[in-house]
Amino acid sequence: MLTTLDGRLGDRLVVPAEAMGDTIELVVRPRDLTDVMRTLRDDGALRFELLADLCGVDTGLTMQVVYHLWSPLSADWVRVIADGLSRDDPRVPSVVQLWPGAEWAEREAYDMFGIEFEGNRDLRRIYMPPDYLSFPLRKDFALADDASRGTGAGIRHAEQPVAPAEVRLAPVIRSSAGAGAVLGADGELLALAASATDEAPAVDSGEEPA
Amino acid sequence: MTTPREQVRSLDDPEVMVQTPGTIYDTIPPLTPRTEREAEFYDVGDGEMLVNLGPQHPSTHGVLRVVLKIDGEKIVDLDPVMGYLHRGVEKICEHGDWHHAISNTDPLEYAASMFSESLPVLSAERLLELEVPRRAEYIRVLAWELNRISSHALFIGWLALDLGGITPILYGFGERDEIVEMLASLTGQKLLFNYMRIGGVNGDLNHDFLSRLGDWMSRAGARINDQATLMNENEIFVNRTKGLGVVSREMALQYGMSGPPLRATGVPYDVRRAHPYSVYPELEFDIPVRSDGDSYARYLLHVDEIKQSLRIIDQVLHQMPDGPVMAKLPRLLRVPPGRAFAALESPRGQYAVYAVSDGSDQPFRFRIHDPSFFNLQAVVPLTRGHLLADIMAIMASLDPIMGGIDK
Amino acid sequence: MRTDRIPGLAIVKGMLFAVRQVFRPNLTVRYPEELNEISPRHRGRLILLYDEAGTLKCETCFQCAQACPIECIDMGGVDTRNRYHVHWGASEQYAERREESALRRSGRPVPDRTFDPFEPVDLGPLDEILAAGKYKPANALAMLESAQGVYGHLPVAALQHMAHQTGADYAALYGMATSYPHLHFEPPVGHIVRVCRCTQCTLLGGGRVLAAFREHLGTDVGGVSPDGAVRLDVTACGGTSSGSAYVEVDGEPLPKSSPEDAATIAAALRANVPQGEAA
Amino acid sequence: MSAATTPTPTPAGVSPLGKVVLALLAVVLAGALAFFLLWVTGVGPLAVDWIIETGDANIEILRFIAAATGVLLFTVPAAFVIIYMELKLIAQMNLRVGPDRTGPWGSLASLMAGLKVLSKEDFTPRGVDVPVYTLAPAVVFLASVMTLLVIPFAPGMAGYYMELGLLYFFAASGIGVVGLMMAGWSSFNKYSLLGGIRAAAAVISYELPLILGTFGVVLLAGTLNLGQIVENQAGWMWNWYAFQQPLALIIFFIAATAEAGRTPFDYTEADSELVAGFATEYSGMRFGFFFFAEYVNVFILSALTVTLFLGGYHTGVDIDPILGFLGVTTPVELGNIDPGSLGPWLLAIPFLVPPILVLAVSGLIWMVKSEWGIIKSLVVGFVLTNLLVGAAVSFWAIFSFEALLGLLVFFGKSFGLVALFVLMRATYPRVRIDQMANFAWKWLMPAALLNIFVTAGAIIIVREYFS
Repeated sequence: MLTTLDGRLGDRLVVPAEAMGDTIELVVRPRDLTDVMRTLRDDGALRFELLADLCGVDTGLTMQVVYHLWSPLSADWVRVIADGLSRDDPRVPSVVQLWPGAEWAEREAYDMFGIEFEGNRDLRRIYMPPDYLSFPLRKDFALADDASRGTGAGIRHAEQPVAPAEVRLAPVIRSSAGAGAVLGADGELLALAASATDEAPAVDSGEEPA
Repeated sequence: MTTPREQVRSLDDPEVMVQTPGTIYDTIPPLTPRTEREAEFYDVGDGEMLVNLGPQHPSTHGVLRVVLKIDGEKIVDLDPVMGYLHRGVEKICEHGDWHHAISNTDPLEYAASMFSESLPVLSAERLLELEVPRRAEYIRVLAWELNRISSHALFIGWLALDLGGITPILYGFGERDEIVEMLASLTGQKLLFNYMRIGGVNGDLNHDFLSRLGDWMSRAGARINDQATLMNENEIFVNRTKGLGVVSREMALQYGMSGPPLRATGVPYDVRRAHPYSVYPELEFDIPVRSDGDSYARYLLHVDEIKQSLRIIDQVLHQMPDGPVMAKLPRLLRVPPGRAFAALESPRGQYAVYAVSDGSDQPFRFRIHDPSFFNLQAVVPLTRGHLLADIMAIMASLDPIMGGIDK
Repeated sequence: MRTDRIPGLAIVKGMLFAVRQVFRPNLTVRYPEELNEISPRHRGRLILLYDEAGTLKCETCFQCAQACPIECIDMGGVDTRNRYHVHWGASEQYAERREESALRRSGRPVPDRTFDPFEPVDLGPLDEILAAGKYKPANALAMLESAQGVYGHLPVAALQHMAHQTGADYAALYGMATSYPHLHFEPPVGHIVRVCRCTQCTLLGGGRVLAAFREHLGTDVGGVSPDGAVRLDVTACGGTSSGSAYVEVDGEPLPKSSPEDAATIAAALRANVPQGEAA
Repeated sequence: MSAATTPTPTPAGVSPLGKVVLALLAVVLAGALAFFLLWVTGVGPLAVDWIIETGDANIEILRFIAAATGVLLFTVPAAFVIIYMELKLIAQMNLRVGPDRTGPWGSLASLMAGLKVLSKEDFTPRGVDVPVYTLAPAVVFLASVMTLLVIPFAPGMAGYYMELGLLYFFAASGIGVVGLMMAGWSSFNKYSLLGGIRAAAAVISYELPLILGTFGVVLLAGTLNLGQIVENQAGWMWNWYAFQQPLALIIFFIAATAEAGRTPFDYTEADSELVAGFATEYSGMRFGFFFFAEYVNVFILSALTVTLFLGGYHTGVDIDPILGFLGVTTPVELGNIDPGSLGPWLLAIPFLVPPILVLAVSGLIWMVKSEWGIIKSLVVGFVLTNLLVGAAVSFWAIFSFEALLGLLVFFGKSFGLVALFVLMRATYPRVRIDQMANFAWKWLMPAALLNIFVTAGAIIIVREYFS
């Protein structure tokens, strides 16, 4: 299955497909997400019909949207990671046309991370009340009482877009091609190696605390 | 920093409801539509009426509000509103260590909490590449299958209750209480067991549990057969459920449904066979599949699955090996960095978790995939055009649990 | 028998079945008369253990509050040495609208009656100390010491504000504060008398000296004399006692000590006479 | 006798009991005074004669008023009994115990429910059309209670022997639906609105089969007077119309369940869909009226089924020839012993006979059961004699007063049918409203018409060729 995936999608993969335990991982740029998904679903040899899961991930530096697919032909899940979304305006084409079941999952990702899914007709908050202003699952949304993981200045009101002094950033995209992040001694992100795509903003982490 | 209360008044605030001079046909809630779907839903044609089904309603399996646009008795359109049970479990799991995640995910699928609490356990073990002792694996399968039978017994009861029958729910609770008392003697709790541990289970089988299990096995499933005699061929029940909420194979796959609703359409997708975990490969049991995908097929599927679970329990009890029930773990558990997608077959479908670890003792991202979340989505296309009484039958047959949906 | 061919038969079969159920034994456990036997491994009982002497086996050390995964343990009580009232509450989720949902917070300027027993403290200097320590729980000890330098002792409000700001668990700071002898929770007092209790000093008569002090100062170890002038405490001489039990008054060790001296010193200190003349 | 001395000023703060006693005292004094005045002035006797005379003239009205109040007062305990029976029966069917704390075996559970409902506050929500809202429960309850007037409970005991009894019955029960609609519409709640409109839809589709179902019986009986219909079913069991009109009985029973809103047709207050249907906004005694009306409806419809089809108060066993054979004439006379002639012995009977009987019976028991002590056999003997005497007296009463037997039989049958209603509630799911309407129009109506046609044909053939 690994080879067929590489064959079909070769050019559009940021990192060659990689098997991790019982899942095959593909990292894809957001703009060519739609046709990667279409080939995965419609291609005769792949037939990934069941959208097992769709979720947003905030890696502290970039936003990701992770899709898990299942196909009767392969024993492994396929995990498609649309990486490199900017943190202040994450945009991804929606897969509602391919899987109508993704509508609520995308609504939840929007509600929790603020990821805009273009093409989803009903992108509104699913859990939070309509007049809720912030996105709770983002890394800069500090739980009110857990200051150690949040910013140093104790309670940070969620709305203020203040860059955190030492947000514990440790995105882990560990893959053999060395694209993974290099971790500092106590979990500080020192550098995001080659895998970060061109759009990803260059962020040097040693910023002054606000 | 916070906006003073007067300016931004939340719409859940009772004053908002009181001040707006609403007549019976006023739109609910009088807010500007945010998306075109909402705009299309909230403009009420002539003769149509918006009715709130829930959140406090006798048959919404938890706290779910469905805004129905009805024309007389026929449902024109519906818009489920969720979030009433939202506790932010994923955020809390990110701020507690891996052991905390077990207790936090316990109350997600409260009717079968043995499954939802296994999420962090399976994902951590997969990331740690931890080898769980075989006796612990067998005890886990035993606990899972017992919990599955109790959850199915409840499902059959709720389905009948939503259609108006009183007796099946009490037989269902009779069966469930027996099983749950037995699990209480094993795990210590009756609803939220908190029994699974990373690397094994909390305690070994004890005499009290085994004697109750032996006693129960002799008349296992007796109450459920009682329910079946009351419901299987009962014309009224059959008319109310046959050919209702028909889910085609493509629609089920496209909506990401899993578990009984998916298997009722002919797709033999059961995580225990599709992605074997624990010791399921060594047990032989078959996956009941039906093809006509309506509520009646889903109901019959649950009855078949209970028989399969009984078969599994028999095999597990015969092949139960000896040995420890907990693997050796460091006191401060630091899960190696990586990503894992661990799935297991819960009574309602594929319960999965996408756990990302950054090497610290806390999960970096703990995404919970709840089957009812995807199954409930199918209610919207299924119920359009049906009658008000049908929405109960269809929703009951999809068996949503709001704890898992709202996370 | 095949019941689906004749339309009404299945319904009648169901009704006859229901009538037969009337004669089967009931499942109900009639609670007050019959009791469901609880399995030995039952974890449903929330009980606070008592030891054989009947005293509560809990010294509000907050370990359970810290370990509770859903942080729902709300504990109030007095410290084992009966010194001050302690409160640790549950955290809130997404507490964006703080005013409404922040009643049971710890250490936050919130009018919560469980905070009344201990007096608020000016947290200004403490914030500078915290900023200097970069809010890192790793250098908590330095911060505690400088806090004691500023306030003379470790007030509860300071300890909790520090716990909150650095995010370290209150239990950790509490544990650290109580394990170092030079850190005090009690407000500073005029004089401090410390008697060494190591085996060597006890053999040299330390026990009798301490008994004399206890008797003359009218307080037990760790307490303050009734007029609030002198505090009696224990210390460890580290083997430097020369000939007699090691006694230290306001930090300076006495050349020799005996029960009689103890009486005079105690009287002198209570009369608030500078230590020099008394010796 | 001057006016009674003014009552001494009661001390301030007299206890409530004191107030009650004083009030009673005042009433008694006033009554005595009035009676004395009437007697003295000679007006009294005239007034009494006048009352008796007018009474004779319109005894009918008096009797009707007495019957109506009797019926009204009878319905509430009947509803209590039915509620208790339903609670207990459904619980037993679900392998549960049911109410068993209030009163022996929980028998006072329904009474307590009634008192609780009485004590709850009658809350009128905002936006409600108040006059219609308050009247609705009264209309529903009265509609179901008025119908009891014409049902013959026992040979002489029917509220009112009306010539058009059956027509009156259906007219009165038709008003009930108007009450439901009023409740549904006026309580400014979408669910009640739906419930009310569903009730209207249901009645339209089930009233017709209900009435047409009874035509067969009316054709056979030739009259609408329920008393007469029951009389025609006297004698052996097969004289009952159920055996001559089996199809009509089935149609009638199914339509009756829909009329009473019982499962499988309880969509008017379908709790899983419409929360509580038309009664959502009601609380306190108003809800109590709806609640009782439903159970009284169940009792009435089963009573009507018994009257029309199951031979009302007839036992179904023609005992006259048997009694004739035994030489026992009803009502049973105790021979022609003239009690007066016994003289002093008359006093002895109540004191001597019981102990002799008890000693005889317990002596018998003592001999049979050797291991029992004297005291034990005495006690058992006492209990047994009481039972025997009780049975003898009641047996005599049943056969001497026809009404008593009739009452027992009638209530036996009615409560049997109510038990059938309860059994259906326990085992059936709810029918969807369109399925219910289809069933009514496509199945019940044609069957009822067919039944009428066949009965009419049979009557003509019988009258033409056999008589």
